Amino acid sequence: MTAPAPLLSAFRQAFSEAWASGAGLLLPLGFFAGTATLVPFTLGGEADLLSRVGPGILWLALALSSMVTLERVFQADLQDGALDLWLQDTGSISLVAAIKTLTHWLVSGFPLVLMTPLIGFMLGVPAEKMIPAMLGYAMGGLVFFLWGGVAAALSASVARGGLLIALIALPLYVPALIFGVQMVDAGVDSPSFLFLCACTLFALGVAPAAMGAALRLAAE
Amino acid sequence: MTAPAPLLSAFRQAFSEAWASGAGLLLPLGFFAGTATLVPFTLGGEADLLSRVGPGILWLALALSSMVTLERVFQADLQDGALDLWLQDTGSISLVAAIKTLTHWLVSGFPLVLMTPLIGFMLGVPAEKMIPAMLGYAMGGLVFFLWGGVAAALSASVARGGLLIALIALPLYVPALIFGVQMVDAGVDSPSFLFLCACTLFALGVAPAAMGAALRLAAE
Amino acid sequence: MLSYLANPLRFMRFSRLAVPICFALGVLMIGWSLYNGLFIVPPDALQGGDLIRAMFTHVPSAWLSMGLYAALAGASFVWYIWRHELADVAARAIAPIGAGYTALCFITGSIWGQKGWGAGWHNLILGDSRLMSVLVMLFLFLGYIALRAALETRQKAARAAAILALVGIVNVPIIKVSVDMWQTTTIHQESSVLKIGGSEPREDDEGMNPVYLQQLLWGFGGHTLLASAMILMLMRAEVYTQQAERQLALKLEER
Amino acid sequence: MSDPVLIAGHGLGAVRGERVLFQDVSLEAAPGELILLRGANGSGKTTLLRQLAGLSEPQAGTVERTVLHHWIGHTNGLKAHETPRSHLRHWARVWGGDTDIAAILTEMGLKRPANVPSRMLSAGQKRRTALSRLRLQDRELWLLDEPFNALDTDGQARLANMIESHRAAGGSVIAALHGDAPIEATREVEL
Amino acid sequence: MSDPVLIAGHGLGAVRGERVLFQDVSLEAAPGELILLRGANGSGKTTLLRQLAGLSEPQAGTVERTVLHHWIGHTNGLKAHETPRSHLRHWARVWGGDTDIAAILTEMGLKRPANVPSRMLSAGQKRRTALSRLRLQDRELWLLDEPFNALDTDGQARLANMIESHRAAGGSVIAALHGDAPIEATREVEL
Ligand code: HEM
Ligand SMILES: Nc1ncnc2c1ncn2[C@@H]1O[C@H](COP(=O)(O)OP(=O)(O)OP(=O)(O)O)[C@@H](O)[C@H]1O
Ligand SMILES: Nc1ncnc2c1ncn2[C@@H]1O[C@H](COP(=O)(O)OP(=O)(O)OP(=O)(O)O)[C@@H](O)[C@H]1O
Ligand SMILES: [Mg+2]
Ligand SMILES: [Mg+2]
Repeated sequence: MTAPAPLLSAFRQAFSEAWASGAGLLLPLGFFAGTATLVPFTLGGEADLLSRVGPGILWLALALSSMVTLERVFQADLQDGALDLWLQDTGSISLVAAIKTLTHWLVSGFPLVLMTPLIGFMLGVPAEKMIPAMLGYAMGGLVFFLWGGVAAALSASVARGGLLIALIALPLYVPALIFGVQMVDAGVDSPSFLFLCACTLFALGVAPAAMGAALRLAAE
Repeated sequence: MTAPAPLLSAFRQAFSEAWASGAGLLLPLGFFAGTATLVPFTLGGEADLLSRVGPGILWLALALSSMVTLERVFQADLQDGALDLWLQDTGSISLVAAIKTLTHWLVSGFPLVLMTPLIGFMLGVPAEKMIPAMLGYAMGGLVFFLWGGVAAALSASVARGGLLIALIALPLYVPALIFGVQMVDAGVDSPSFLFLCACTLFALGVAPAAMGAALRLAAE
Repeated sequence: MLSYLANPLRFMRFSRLAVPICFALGVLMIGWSLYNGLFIVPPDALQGGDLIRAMFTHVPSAWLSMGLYAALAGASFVWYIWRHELADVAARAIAPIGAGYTALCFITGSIWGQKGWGAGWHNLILGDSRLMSVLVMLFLFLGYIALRAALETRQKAARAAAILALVGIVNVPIIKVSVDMWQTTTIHQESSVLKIGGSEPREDDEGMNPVYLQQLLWGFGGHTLLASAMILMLMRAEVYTQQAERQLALKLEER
Repeated sequence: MSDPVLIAGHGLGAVRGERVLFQDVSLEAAPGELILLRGANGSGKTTLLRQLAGLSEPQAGTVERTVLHHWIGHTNGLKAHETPRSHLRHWARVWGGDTDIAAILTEMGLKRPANVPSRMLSAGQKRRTALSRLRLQDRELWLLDEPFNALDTDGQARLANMIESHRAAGGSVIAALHGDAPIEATREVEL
Repeated sequence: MSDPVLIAGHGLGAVRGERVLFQDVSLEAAPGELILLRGANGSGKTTLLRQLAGLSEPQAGTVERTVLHHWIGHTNGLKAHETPRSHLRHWARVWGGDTDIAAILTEMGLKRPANVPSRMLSAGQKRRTALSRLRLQDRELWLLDEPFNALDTDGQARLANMIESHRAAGGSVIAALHGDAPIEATREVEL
């Protein structure tokens, strides 16, 4: 199970699952563009406000997409019995869970990074902030999806865990959020960037084990 | 089926479903409070910015909660066969669907209205805007949940419709969002309020039929 | 005419001729309007000088995007009520073309606005209700396409998409009246060709200069024909695909 | 009384994925009859039953139902948070009429797990809960999709009894079934 | 070779909601044996099987497994978007080894729906897909929870055959079952 082959096929399965649930990449792109579109309405469209607030709101969109995407992933595994199959070999369910969340990040979170230049341009973000912003969204997104995965695994055995996931995940998101936002302003050579890296590494180190434990519990 | 008894029990069932999926009312309250707390982090906490942006962000939280809540409702009905039971009597599935979404609004959307004074106070919203804001959140939330229900019903037969629901629902939310935001600024005696009422009435009139049709389709 | 064409055979016969004719005429008319619009008509001081030349693409695509959405909803309605297979084929073909024209409207408008509305215009894109409502329509088209792609069987996809198209029709009037109604939330100009929004004519309102109007109408006619040609072409492709699928299924059945 | 047919399907047909699943199937059920749908896995029994129940539109043919019916599908229709008792109470309310739910639960052997949420129930207990709906209201026509699945021997005997007494009372049953029927059928329809 | 036991459970017990479901259950399976778990609905067969499979921790007792096993539960383990072919290909990859998936599909009567997403499959076709996993890799121990459910007569015969030849090859099977077994068991465990 620690051989690459099973993990690769876990990736393939998760990828086709994420892809099959809609029109592939179109959907996440549409989602981020859609959220970016909603924002100005809620702010009344004062231009100066927008360029200050816009990038922050995209962080919210990212957090949202991680929760909406992951809500069902583990619950479905539990209900259709696929979780039992993963568990039956003593190998590492943690790794499989990590692969699954990372795959979903790739399909549903990473597109924001690709769209950052476009949306940022529309929101009037200065060009020199684009690279830090993209880096921030990429790493922050990773953290969001990993902790979101933990929350989803924890609430997998609750009938409909939507808001519960949100409630569990939000506090876990905060550190990455703070440093991510700061980093976009302060640039890649700031301490915020180092802290963001630390957040990411920490999530990468801890979240898989937590997911694994939560999933074992859910299958009981 | 048009008698009140079935609708009342549809309400009861949906209510206990919504309630059972977490800690009842605590969850939605926590969710809105959580989002409201996250906001300052993304904005860097400038007080003046906050009071201008805060109420708008709560609109986003409302939209989000409608989607997260409704995503699973109809899909679960489809998967566990409850939808077949509702459909088997020729009566009106539309009414049942409407009751279900309205119940979920009551549990997951309406709490925002209750919290508005508190959150508004925290964000520094002037007192005279409180009543329009509460009205706006109440009616806007209704519209969001109704259209969100349509989106959820339409994507019920898609494996995991998360982002798809968002993409379908977001454009439908926009009119109510525009008028709702304007109304908070302009007060209850403004034309925006009338337009918001019109949006709500329109959603109340059209969404149930659309949900009904979509659910019939999903059961095929 | 429409009910005559509802028969797939007749449709195929008609469209085989119509596609090349519409295509050729459309390209000619667009070319004529672009030639005149880009090189012949004088620049307009009020509308950002040479930038007014974007109008000959912008306004036709703006009208077409709304028109195509209405057509999408119409076809969906016909399919939903009478189950004319061809209406669904049409709806399916209209969606990508409509999305394309909506995007074109947005892009040309942006180019126009870059100078016309001065520096910092891009901040306005997201704050302007007219512009936003065009974006919203783009998302309606995209949502429609995504929903169709997500459902496996054609019957299901057709019905679900039809429901969405009919529900989304609310946004068309909102786009149309957005300029006229909320002067405060947009700096986009009012309708000067067609006055449907119902705003009171202003004193200084002389309507559009005929020099521009003429080219505009050529462009509009041309784009309408071109869009029709593209839609008919997609419809033909879809009809052929369905036939091929049916034959393939028969072949498989025999084995 | 000329023709006491409870349900009649004429020339029914279904197409799935460009393939004709079945066509020109006609069947009728009169009071007291038990009609079994037979056929291999994937031959279209469920599809036909759903058409008869009005859950999906026949691609060809028509269905006439003159009475109300009960539907028991492959899925049980239980929500994850529902207990057997709350499930039955819910549908009793929806359908009106006052039935003694405690009695039904006892009769169906669900007394012990009556208050356990369905996600913790065993497969057979879920099936029994679904079948208890048949008791909630007298409906002349029962449409059952592999109703004996997941039941233990006692449960199967009990269901066979229920069907028998339903028929004796003038009801009619259409059921999809694999293997030997624990009950004698009026007619079999082969798909 | 002293004791070729493939799996042994000693003094197993389970508590569910303040109630002792079973206790002090011990069983062993040696090569060639078929052990049937019997008991009424809700008596704990599934619970016991999950303990044997290592899916849940026994509240009392221990389980020793010396070999790999296949698990077929009440649920089939199919994802909604998966087709029979993609499901088998996926698990073949995970478990390694190169099996001829097309051959398995044909053998299990899944050739026609091989490319239909599982949410459109019939109940029996889903079950057949799950059972096909048994063919993907040779594992000595099979743990099956009501494996004959939803299968048609042909499918049941085929599964009985599979079990027979698995036993003949030195494999061992523990299965929960209701009603008559279409196959002779070494031993029955009553819960
Ligand atoms: C992203 C930017 C823009 C978008 C999305 C947009 C969208 C639209 C739409 C939807 C229409 C059709 C309106 C109707 O028929 O009532 C339209 C018409 C028009 N637009 Fe724009 N527009 C944009 C920018 C601009 C700019 C910057 C200008 C010029 C300053 C402009 C000038 C016009 C004109 C002249 C019409 C024709 C109005 C009429 O008489 O109907 N647009 N635009
Ligand atoms: N989109 C599709 N493409 C191809 N085949 C399809 C599609 N949708 C459904 N099918 C096929 O239609 C059939 C549906 O059969 P149905 O569920 O009615 O079978 P059944 O007789 O109830 O079988 P079982 O005994 O297994 O329950 C299956 O063979 C399935 O593979
Ligand atoms: N939290 C709980 N409270 C009370 N009882 C519970 C709880 N969780 C599970 N149970 C009971 O535990 C038992 C689980 O049984 P299990 O699923 O193992 O039965 P089974 O023998 O497989 O039955 P079947 O033949 O129906 O599949 C059921 O009787 C169920 O009602
Ligand atoms: Mg079936
Ligand atoms: Mg069991």
